[in-house]
Amino acid sequence: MNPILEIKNLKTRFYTQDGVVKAVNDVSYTMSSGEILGVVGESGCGKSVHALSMMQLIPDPPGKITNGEIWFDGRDLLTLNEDQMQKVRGRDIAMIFQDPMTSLNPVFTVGFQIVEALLLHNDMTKEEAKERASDLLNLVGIPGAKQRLNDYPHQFSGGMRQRAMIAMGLSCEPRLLIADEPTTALDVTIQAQIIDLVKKLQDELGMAIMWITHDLGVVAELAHTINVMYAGSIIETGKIRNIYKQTRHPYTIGLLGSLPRLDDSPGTELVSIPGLPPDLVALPEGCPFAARCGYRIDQCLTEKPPLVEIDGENHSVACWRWEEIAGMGTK
Amino acid sequence: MAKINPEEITVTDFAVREHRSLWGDAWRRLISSNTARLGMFIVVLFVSSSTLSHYFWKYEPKKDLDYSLKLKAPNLIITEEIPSTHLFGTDKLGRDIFRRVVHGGWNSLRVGIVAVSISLFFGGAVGLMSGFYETVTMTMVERLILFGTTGFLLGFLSAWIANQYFQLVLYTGLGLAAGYYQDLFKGKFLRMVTFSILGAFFSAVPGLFISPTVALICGLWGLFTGVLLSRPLDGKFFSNVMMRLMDIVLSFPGYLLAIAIVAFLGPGLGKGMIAIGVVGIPVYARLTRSVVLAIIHKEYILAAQSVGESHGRIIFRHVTPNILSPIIVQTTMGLASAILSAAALGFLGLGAIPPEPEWGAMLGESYRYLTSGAWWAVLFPGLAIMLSVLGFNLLGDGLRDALDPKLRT
Amino acid sequence: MIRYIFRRILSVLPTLIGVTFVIFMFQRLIPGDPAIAMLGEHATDESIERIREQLGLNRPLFLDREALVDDDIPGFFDSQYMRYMERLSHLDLGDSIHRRIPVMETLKLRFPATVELSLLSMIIAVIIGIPVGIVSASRRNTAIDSISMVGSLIGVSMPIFWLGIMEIMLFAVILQWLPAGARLSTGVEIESITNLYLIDSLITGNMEGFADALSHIIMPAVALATIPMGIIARMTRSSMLDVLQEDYIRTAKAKGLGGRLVLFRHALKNAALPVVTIIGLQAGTLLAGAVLTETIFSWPGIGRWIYDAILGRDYPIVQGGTLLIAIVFIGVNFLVDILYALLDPRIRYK
Amino acid sequence: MTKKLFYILIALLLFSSLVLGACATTPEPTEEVVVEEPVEEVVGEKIPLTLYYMPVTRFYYPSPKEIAEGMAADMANAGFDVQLELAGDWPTYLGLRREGNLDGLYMLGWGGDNGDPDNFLNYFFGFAGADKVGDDPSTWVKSPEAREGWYANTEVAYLLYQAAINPDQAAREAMYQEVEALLHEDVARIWVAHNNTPLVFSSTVSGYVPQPVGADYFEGVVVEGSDTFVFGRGGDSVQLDPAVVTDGESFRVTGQVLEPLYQYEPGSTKPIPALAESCTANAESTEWVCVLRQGVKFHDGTDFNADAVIFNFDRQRYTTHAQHYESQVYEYYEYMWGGFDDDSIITAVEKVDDFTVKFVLAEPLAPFLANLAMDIFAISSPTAMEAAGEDYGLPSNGAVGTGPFKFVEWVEGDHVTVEANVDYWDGAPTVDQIVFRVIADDSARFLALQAGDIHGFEQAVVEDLVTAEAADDLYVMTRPALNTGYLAFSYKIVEFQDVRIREALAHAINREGLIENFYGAYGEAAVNFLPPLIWGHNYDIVDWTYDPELSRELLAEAGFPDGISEVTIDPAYGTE
Repeated sequence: MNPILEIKNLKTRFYTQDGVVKAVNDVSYTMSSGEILGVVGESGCGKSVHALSMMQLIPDPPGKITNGEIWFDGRDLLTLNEDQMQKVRGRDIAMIFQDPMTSLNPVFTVGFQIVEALLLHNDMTKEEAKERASDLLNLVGIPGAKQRLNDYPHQFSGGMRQRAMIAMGLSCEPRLLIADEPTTALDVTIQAQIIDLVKKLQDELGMAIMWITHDLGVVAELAHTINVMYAGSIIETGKIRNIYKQTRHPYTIGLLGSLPRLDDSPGTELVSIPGLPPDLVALPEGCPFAARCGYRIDQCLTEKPPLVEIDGENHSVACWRWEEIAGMGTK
Repeated sequence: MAKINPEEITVTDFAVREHRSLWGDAWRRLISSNTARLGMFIVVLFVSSSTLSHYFWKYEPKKDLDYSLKLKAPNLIITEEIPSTHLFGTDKLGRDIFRRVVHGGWNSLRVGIVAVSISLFFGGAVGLMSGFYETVTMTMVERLILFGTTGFLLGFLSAWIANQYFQLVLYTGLGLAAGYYQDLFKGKFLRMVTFSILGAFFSAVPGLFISPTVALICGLWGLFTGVLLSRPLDGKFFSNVMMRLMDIVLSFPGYLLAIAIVAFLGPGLGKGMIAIGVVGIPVYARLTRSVVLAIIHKEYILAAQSVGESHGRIIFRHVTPNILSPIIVQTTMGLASAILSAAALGFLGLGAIPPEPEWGAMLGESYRYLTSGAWWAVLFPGLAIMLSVLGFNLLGDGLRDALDPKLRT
Repeated sequence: MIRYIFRRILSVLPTLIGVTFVIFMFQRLIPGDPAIAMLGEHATDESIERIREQLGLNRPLFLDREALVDDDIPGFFDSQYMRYMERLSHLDLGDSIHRRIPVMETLKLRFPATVELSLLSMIIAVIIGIPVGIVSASRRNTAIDSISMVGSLIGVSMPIFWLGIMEIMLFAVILQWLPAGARLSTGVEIESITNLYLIDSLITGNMEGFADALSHIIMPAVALATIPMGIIARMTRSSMLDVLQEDYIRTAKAKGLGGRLVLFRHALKNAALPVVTIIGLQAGTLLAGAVLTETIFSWPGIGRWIYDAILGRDYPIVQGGTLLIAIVFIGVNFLVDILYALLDPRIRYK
Repeated sequence: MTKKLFYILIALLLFSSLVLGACATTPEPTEEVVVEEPVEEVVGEKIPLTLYYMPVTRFYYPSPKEIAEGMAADMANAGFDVQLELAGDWPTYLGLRREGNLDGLYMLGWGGDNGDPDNFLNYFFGFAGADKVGDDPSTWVKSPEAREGWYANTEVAYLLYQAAINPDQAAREAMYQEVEALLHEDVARIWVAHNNTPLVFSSTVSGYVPQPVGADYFEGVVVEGSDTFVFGRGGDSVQLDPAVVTDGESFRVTGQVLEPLYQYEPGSTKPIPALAESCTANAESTEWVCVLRQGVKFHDGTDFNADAVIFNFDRQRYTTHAQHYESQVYEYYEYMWGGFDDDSIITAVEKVDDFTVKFVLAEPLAPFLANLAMDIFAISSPTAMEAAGEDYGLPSNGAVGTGPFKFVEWVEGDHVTVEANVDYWDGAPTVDQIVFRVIADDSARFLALQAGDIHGFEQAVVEDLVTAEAADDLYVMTRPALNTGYLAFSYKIVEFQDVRIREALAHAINREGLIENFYGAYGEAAVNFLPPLIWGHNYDIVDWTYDPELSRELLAEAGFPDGISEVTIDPAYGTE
């Protein structure tokens, strides 16, 4: 159980005309090798941004990482310069993105785009690279890989593109694969396939996977651990079991509530979280969720609750009233 | 600590940032950019100076002449030989160049506005309609209009040959019929045959009264017309025809075309405006069409269609407002290029009628005196042209950035 | 690909026909009689009539209705337009009215002059414009960016005739470094192969000829280049910016590609598309600008020649010249489309 | 249901086509639309007082636009609120003027073709082409030659006719002077200026002789340190066959390569023998016998003799002649000798012996020798003409004559080169080669001269001339003026039919200022139509003074006390 990734109070800011967008606020957590971590939250809660910050792919300007450490096998990525970072990207940490439609370069063949990555990080000849590429395509289950190498992205279906993306991500056998909402843009059946694929690959290759999504359902099938993020901070984290069974944070409760469950007795209506997430430019001091929170007390509006571990299984919550909520026993 | 039951809890106001209107946003972005501000400054300076001078600083070019002051370099100090200050010097007829440059602005401004209005109006209309009907299927009325006009136009040849202009009615009728009975007889071929025969009749029969040959020629033409009309013409057809026309205009070098038009209309500022305007039409047509095509599939258009709003209403209520920003940008830049072309025409002596001050013409007159060192007579009108054009371009550039949501960060 | 090219050719044809028609219409609509234009102050009615007769100007424009009324079908079609099309059909541009020289001959002499000028300007515009665009795109919102963008905007706003005059004043009148006009100095001979003097002189290794030709062409070329330069620079920048925001750029970075590779391999090829199109459209601007540039630098090209021909009502020259320009313009843009398709698989495989 | 409708509709249309077709009339064949100026239909239409300015620069108006602006300003200050107008480009302008449709004042001018006054006055005020004296003016008012601006003066016309057929020089001179007097008193036109066209040379050049009429003499040119003389000019030659061209740039070259029987004395307009040793007329001067120079050879080696002369004249005269081409306009022949074939005043050119020819004229023609000396009637080698056929005079062939220079090459639009003819009968020229270089732009030409790229040129901007005069490596030479720039009235305008108004205008224009400003030292105010250079110039005429006050008074007299800005078109005119 050795940690592969350790993030310490990561802060990312965007400096725009409308003011400073506080996208990631003091995010800290660790991730052990071979683990599948689900990062969950509404869109704009900073889950993608914190991942991009790790890869240092934040568009700069306007984005900036203002604070924090990202320890990846003994090195703080934030101290690396661009060249060293480039060696990390793709080889140690690979990333696949939300929209397979736009994430592949339309003017190069899929083969080229995979081979490119291969040649970049391992010293092999073009031929070997081609070989490897077609193996990869086979691996991610694209039939007729050999010929498909010479196809252009627009000749692929959405699902196939995402598979190709995954193949590209896996090409150098990274130790950590970050999947940023990889299935959101795909329809449900394809989603399922992709998820199975990833599971399978994880078994085979055993790399750690960070799966970013707003869809708790997906994570449930996949992840070992879950980070629930809200307004740029982690507000609850823990083993999947704990999160689902002993939900402690009102927001998570909301999230789960708004998720239809098979064991719902017919007629149970879905609870939905009223209102909108706060404006990241003008974050309220105090708990960011307070404004929408059903359990709000005055303290919430003034003091920001810290992330505290509430049991031996590093299940942590950032809420002043988690105990009372525990007492209430949700659902 | 007592349990609290959720019912008691009221959800307070949400901390959501107040949102500005698109235009408000745009304006803020505009004035926040230095270049745009510079552009605005120049434009305002140019517009106000020319307008004010036109109304409040009387100038009678007709009477302006003083041989004793010909081609004097800029001077600020009054001497006995030059009894007046000339900021920009004087020209060959001893006229104060500063004065003429300032008043020349008025002409350039007019040219710009009129020319752009012409291109914008016609180009915009063409582009809007072709873009719209290329994707939205025509209503019966629209189709009748299309077919009717096609028939009418084709009718002209036959009518002219037989010198019987009532044939236009026949052709129009044929067109209308073809438009109305789109699905007459199943089977394209049968329809084609019917209409071609009808067409042949309509133009051959009257022709017969002139001479058999006339009848023959007209008949053939009518045949062709019938065949054409029997095909289901639609918005695509219309759009294609229009765009081809635009291509044709576009494939002539702008100045040459403008020169030809001026040669045709005769010289003078007014004619110049028209020429430049016409040359500009395709640019606007194509732009408008492309932006229309870009938004035509947007949900709000589909929604409007689905609730059965009339096409006219859709065009004006939903399409037009949403394609405004690129048009605005193009118009601003169009003003610039119009001023530039006007100056070019003036330089070639096809611009304003003298002694009206006009920048291009002033250049064209004075550059012959360059070799004898009268740099001022050339420098200042040229600068005026360049700055005013630059001003509009800067402004347009700023507008693009301001109105383009893509660049919002 | 072949089918694509073929379709494009088909779509170009109607435009070409339309162009010939417009050219014909224009010169006939323009008032003023070539006969008078040719004879000048002293013209007598007889000679004017003779010339009109001999130029077929007394035929109807398109079709002769009267001929048809008395059943004369060939007469019906024997019109100025049909004659014109008929000549065009076997590529006969006719002879100049004023100086009975075949238009083709003169074109052979003059067109290369314009081509040389336009080409050089285009080269200047491209080799300066594109790098500037790339740099300011990659250095977005920096001083370099705004400077180069305002600079290119000045380029776009430049009245080239004025710039030309200013160049002459500076380099020919004051400094007297460069000649003010013409293509070559007297006495300098360059044996003509392509009639592009720069190239010919290089081929024949005639260095002093090359230098002379260059000294003559440089000023007009620069003047002509300013506007395209500005436009290209701006277009490069904006399309670069668009592309750099695309997801696949992020992907490329995520793969660990270096900034340069990302910029020049992944971004540039995508950004090239609109730039190429713009360059094609600039061909027109250049040819149009030639009218002015050639006037100022008394450059023996076709721009000024056609302009004079319009004023002199020398129909065959107007026809030939304009047609050529239009064809070149259409041709260039045709090539651009092909290039576009080569660059963009999405079009190629439609 | 709709089908039924359809059939009904069709039937209707068909029926109507039958009916209408039947009652429609067949077109009458002569449906030519006669373009009538709408102006002319309307009775007494008011139009703004307009001054049309020339769209092109001619040597008599160096910069027409600015000159027009100047004149307009003068008029405005004298109470004439004139509108400047550009009627269109040169052909349009000339066309309108031919049809008498430049309704107002307009600028034009005249350059002499030969030294004879007739060539000036008769074209405008005589009535060539119309029936002779005694006819009622309306008949010849219509003939375009007699009709600039609808002006007709029977008295003048009659005098001109007399002068044209009178062999006695002194008598003719008197008549022309009287004509000038009449025109002046009638203020038929406002004569503006004669321009002594300046030529600028590098000081290394000497021996150039500019000619008031006919081509300049290049034979004597000497260029220090160069055996080639490069002459810069504004335009290219049109063709090198003088018989079919009218422009100076063509004659400038043909004048070096070909020679007429007579030529003009260097620096004057007096005809002197060239290829002819002498020409003598009979008593009533209807027959001229010319003795030709012997032993002269064309550049192609063939002999010059009577047959060559006859060939050259017949070729222009007879439309049936093998070398007389449909595609070519022998304009000057028609215009100098009254027409082709049987209309020609020259009824015969007869061979007396190998070196003597006789010209037989239908009627006495006073300016015969002057005409003969025109470049148009220079003698080309018959052999060469036959060889080249229709292409004689084109860049591919050039011209072949007896002149001091031989044609070498013509790169169209760029330059023409001629080389010295070493066995020229009058001794070989002093310069080996002349290059006539085209540099369209005036300033560019001047710069080229300064840069030493050319050795001399014609037509410079006034300001540059000042520079040239000052520079010690340049000098200016002038071509004696044989031209007149003038301002014409359209007599269609009722107001202009009043002599007081015409005179008022004449007094309104400050011609001294104008000339000083636009012609520099090289122009002179025109008092007559005939420049002083030509005999027949009337020195007794007192020029109109520049006197705005006077013109205001005249205007007031004429009934326009507070100026005039609008004029009336006389419906009597223009309806032919």
